[in-house]
Amino acid sequence: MNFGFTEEQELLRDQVRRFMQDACPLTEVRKLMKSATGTSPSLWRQATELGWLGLIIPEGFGGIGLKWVDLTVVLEETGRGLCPLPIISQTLAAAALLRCGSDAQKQKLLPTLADGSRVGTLALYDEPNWVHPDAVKLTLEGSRLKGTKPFVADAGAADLFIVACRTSDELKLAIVDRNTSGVSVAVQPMMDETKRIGTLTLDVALADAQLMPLTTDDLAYLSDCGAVAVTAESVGAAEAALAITTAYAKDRIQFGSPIGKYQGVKHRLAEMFVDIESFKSLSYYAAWTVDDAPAELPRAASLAKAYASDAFARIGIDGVQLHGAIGFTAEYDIQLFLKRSKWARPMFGDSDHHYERVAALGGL
Amino acid sequence: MNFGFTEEQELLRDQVRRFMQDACPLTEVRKLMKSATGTSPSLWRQATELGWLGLIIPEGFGGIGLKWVDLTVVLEETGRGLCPLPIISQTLAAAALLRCGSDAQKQKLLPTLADGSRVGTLALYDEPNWVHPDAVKLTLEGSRLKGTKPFVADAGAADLFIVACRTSDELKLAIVDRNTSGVSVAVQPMMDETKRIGTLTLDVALADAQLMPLTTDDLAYLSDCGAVAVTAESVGAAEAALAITTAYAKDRIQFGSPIGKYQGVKHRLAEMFVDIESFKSLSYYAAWTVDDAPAELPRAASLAKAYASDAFARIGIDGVQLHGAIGFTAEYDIQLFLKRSKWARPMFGDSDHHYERVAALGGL
Amino acid sequence: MDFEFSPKEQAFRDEVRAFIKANLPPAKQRNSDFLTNWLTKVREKRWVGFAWPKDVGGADGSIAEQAILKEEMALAKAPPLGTSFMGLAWVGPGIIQYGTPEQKKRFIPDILDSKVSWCTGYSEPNYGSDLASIQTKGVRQGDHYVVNGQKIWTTGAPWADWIILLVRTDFAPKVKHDGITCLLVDMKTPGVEVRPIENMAGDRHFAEVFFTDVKVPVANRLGEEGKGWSVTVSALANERSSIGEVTQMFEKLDTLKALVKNTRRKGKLAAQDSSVRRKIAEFEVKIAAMKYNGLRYLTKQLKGEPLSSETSVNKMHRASLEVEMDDFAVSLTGQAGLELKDGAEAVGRGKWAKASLNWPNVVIGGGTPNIQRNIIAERILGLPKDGSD
Amino acid sequence: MDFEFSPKEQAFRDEVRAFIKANLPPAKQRNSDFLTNWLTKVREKRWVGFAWPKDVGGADGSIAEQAILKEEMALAKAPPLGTSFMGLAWVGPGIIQYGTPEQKKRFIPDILDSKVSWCTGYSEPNYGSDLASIQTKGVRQGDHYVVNGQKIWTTGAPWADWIILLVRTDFAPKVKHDGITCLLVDMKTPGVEVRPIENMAGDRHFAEVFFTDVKVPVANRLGEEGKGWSVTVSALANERSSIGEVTQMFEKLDTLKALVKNTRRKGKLAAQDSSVRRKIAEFEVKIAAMKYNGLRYLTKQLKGEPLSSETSVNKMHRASLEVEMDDFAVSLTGQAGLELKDGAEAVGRGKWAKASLNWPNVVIGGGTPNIQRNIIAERILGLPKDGSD
Repeated sequence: MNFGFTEEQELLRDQVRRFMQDACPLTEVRKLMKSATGTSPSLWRQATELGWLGLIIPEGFGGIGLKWVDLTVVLEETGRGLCPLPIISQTLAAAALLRCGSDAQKQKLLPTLADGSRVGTLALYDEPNWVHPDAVKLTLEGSRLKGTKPFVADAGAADLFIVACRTSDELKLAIVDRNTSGVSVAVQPMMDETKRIGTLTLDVALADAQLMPLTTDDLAYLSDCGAVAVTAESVGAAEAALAITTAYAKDRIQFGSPIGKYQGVKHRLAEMFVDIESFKSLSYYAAWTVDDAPAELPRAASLAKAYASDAFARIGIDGVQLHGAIGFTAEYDIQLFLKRSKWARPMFGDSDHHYERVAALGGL
Repeated sequence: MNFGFTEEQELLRDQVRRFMQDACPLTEVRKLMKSATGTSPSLWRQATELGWLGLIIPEGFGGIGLKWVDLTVVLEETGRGLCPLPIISQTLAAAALLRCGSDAQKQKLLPTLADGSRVGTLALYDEPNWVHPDAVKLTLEGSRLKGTKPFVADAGAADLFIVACRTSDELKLAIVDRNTSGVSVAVQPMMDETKRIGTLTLDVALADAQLMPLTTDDLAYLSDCGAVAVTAESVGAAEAALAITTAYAKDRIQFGSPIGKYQGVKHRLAEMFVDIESFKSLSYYAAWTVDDAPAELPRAASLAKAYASDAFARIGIDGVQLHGAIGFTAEYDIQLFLKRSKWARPMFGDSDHHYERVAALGGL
Repeated sequence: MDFEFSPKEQAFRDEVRAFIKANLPPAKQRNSDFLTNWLTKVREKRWVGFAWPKDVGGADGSIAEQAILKEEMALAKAPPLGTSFMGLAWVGPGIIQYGTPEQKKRFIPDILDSKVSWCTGYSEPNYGSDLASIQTKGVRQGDHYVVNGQKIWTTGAPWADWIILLVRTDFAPKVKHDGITCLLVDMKTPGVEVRPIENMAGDRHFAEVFFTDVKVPVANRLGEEGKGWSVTVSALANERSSIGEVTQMFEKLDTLKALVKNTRRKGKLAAQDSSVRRKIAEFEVKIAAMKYNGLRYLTKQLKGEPLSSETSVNKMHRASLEVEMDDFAVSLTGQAGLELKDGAEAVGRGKWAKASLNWPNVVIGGGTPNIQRNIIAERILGLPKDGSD
Repeated sequence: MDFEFSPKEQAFRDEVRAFIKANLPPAKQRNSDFLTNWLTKVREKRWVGFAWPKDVGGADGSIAEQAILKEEMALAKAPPLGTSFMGLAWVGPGIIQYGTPEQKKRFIPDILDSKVSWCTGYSEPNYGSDLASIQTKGVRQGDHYVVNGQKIWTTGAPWADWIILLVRTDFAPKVKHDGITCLLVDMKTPGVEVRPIENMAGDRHFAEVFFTDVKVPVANRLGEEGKGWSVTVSALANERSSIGEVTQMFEKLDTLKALVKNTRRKGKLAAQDSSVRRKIAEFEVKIAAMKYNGLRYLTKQLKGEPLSSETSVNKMHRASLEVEMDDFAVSLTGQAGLELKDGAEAVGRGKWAKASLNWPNVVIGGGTPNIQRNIIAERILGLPKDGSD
């Protein structure tokens, strides 16, 4: 029985932390927020060399062949620093290929994701806040994929889009190359500038090699993987928000003492800690189920995301509020975490969705 | 524009306060809690002489002919002291007769309620937590009323039961005298011993003079009157709970200072004040609508009861918790208010019922 | 208890309604000409500074009439009665109470005519809600004060013409709150530098204001030297019933209801989802509570009873509603709700996303909820001070 | 990361399951003979005091095996492994760590054999959570201490045979926590008077205990004179992973689910009401969080890392769940939910109503939620002390 991390995993964590401190501190993140793609080729190259992009891709396909628990370690640390690199999208694209792809498709594409030469993303739903097969609307007529796909994560940086669509009688995943005529991408202005979404406008003919079958189980699996990944980033980001606010509460003197001396402040910080510890535990469990207990994944993912969605959103708001006016300024970092918490809340299901799912899976 | 009380109303308030302090302090209430009927003839006589039982009964029927706003003043103060006298039941029985009774029925019964010679109560619903016409189950076959009526308020003291029932095609109110064969009352053991409910077992033949028509509007009106009355008592009871807990927080020294110095305690007390002030205002508005703006009563009653139900319940629990172990003992009074809050929460609709009603009336 | 107004007050309400009917076109047709025109007309009515004494250009309007005017204007979604907000809210009342005849003559008309906009220089770095610890220095030199120091969170400073400023003229006062002096300063005076502060919504409402050897004529001192504290406090204490605010909250609630009626989520209309209905109803109940709290406090004022700290009750409700209503709107619609103004799928052209980042002062400014809790606990419930205020 | 147990541990789990299968009849058939029999059998297995050293009669069970034993017993809804609860939880470990060979010989076997029940005399009036301020006096006279004073909130005192007592033997210690001595006292000693306290649910679990010239042999002193503080602290610090508790919470959740599946409310099945579903799911998520928090902390222990104050996290979850789950059950069913045991319409024969008044120590006792918040804020987040603990 060992519900903790191995030495290797702790080393990986240190590695990511060093990377974030040296190469991608918040000053750098703020630059990238204003850039066109929202990401940076040089950081991308480093992440590639460190092997994070192919972490869950088997060695046979050019990856490292580790597990989602290892990925969690990476995402927790990149989330802590609001790293804008599209590691989640890259991983979900890989997960989609691994789950639904033919051997040929895997052979062709997984290595290009593992070596970072392609930036992948997975676009499942056409409705903004509905995790359900019926929320896949884009339709494939014969071999022609025509229409728009909204809410595509990391659309600014991605060049390999894996897009859910439907024929008259089944769901499919379409593999779309950014650099083909009939594909255009419009990046949308978002509250959280570290997370670009875009709208894909498509009018392309697809070869069979560009299509993968998608069962509703696959769809649920990929959504759960997304929920696990977002929750892992949220753990790190929430811990950073708590650390920033705690440090402020110790330094900020008002009426003669640090504001952190007053229970109105310190108790709220303690409650943040309780929440973070809790959805952290649930997030580790959920990550573990992906590879080691897939049957438990749906419930585990919903337990974690249900708790994390609302708790992190609350932490984002209270973190800013506990700072007083200063926290409210663009110059201060705490507000970046509030924006991240609002981004994370609905991704792959908000708390309404996941609590209801917990109830249903729990026999109600 | 005057959203306050008149001098007469303030005098009435002082009168009730004096009565509660002199004749019905909590020491007396604790005695009555253990008595068979749960009430006291001598107190009942005093309440009669002070005119509280006929407060809303027109002078023509032996009452004082005041309004529900005046009644609110009385109930707020009796609620403050957890007075077990069945004033609410007496008033609702009168309200039912006034709304649905024939002139003969009014002439016959209202004076006996006004002069306290009868103790009336109104029993509407057969389901414990459903304020809806379908929750009236007891059926009247021809002139025969046979079956049981559960959840009858103040059943221990009442001798005049006004009972909702249904025929094949309509609702009726049956006027049942305790002292007729075929009527038996079983008082049930309840958490709040200041509020006795009982089960009525009936097998009686009713004369026409014992029946009143009951439209669904009448049913809603009487339920709203009940919600207004319960909320008024809750305002007083919640204020008493806050006062007791505040006094304790000032006196109780721990680690060298009164616990009321710490924001963990004082902020919670401040929030209690905010909630009480708020449902107090809503309770006054609702009471005003009964006589002066009946069209606004449904929304007003739901606004007040929705807020009061949950806020008072929370105050009851936190009031005990803020006392620490001592608040948890039978000897201490604060726990009596927790029990009252649990009684008040579902009466004439819990917060789920009233919030949903506010949404519906608000156009959703 | 009654909600009827006296015939005189009712007549006033009719007058206001008639005026609005005659002079307020639908929102779409309100151009800048209209606004100038509107401002002149309400000014002629003496509805700007309506509560102020007649001799300074007000109408000496009763508390009830003030409430009626506020309510009707809010109901009609009318533009403000004047554009010198701080001037009308703080500076005017302060000058009326403490100003010299010259100061009244010089400043009041421009405020009433929306010719001059004001900002208030109270807060300083490191002394957010702790006004008494002001460090900005004012040194008397002949007929001038020379001001050096810095203010922060000065709302409106980027466009204000004048600032009402608290400076310390005595660093060793016997009484803690003495030694502070109130000055009226032209923002164009040499040595005044404004550095706007961008907030998390990308707006620049407030600023840091730096003062370097700024010369302020003694004639522009408001009240006695060293008594600036009382000037400010009485201005801050200038509480009004929250009728107008409440009407705005109800309007916001209506737009929120419109949103849920037009939002599909999880395959059905949001307005049909019972958790959404519950949330909206909770907002409505809270706002209604604010309304009737406000009317109770207004009644106290009408009866001439002093308003104690009860107004903190509605401030706490507003603080939570201002954050929660926008956040709820944003949360309804997932990523679409987070798209900004020109987003392809932006909800309400991004207005909810923007509003959810644009918290008003009641949330973030001086009187934050924790401070309101202390005010209630200490001043109303009589609990011991913990020194945090 | 894995949830597998070692073959040895797995074997132990199988052994426990086999034992339960062989020795634990269905709840209905569990009479008092069964219990006596059960207690003897688990005692033979050395599962009572399972973690205690072999030489005092324990089994020196590993932390993992303790967790397995707790979990399996909880899953099987087995009766307790011993009836001397305080003896097993506090007194035994204290005696093992600080007791003399004679004390071990005299007290430990009776605890393991459920022959002697213990209570703990820590709290005093006016010093609820502030153990260091103990006033009960112990004066050394020859080979006895003479004890005078009063304890309160002594759980189990009405039926306990012995009490582990903290008395002050030095009223002017150099160090604040010195001067307190720990004594083991026979409740039958002349001068010991127990006054049960009725709680709001009508139960009498705890009591006031008065001591008047009570003579306690020095031989019954646990640890050195004046060092009782460390004896207690190490006993209180005797934290265990909350595996057992969590299993009980999950069971309670199951009974709550059964309730909502069988409760009609507002014309439909409660289990179909989305707000009810949401509430139950929130409970489930919190309990699951407790489970995986507990496993993380258990893992730390297995790795030999000391448990810091993290256990406060689960204490806070439990405190709120213990109150909210029962209160929710009661709120579901209106007046019926408030009827007590023999009520005609009582829900679950009044068990929910009763439970909603019968808060465990974690809610009301020493470590109330506010104290847990301070512990987390100060010991983990390093925020300044406010003196309230």
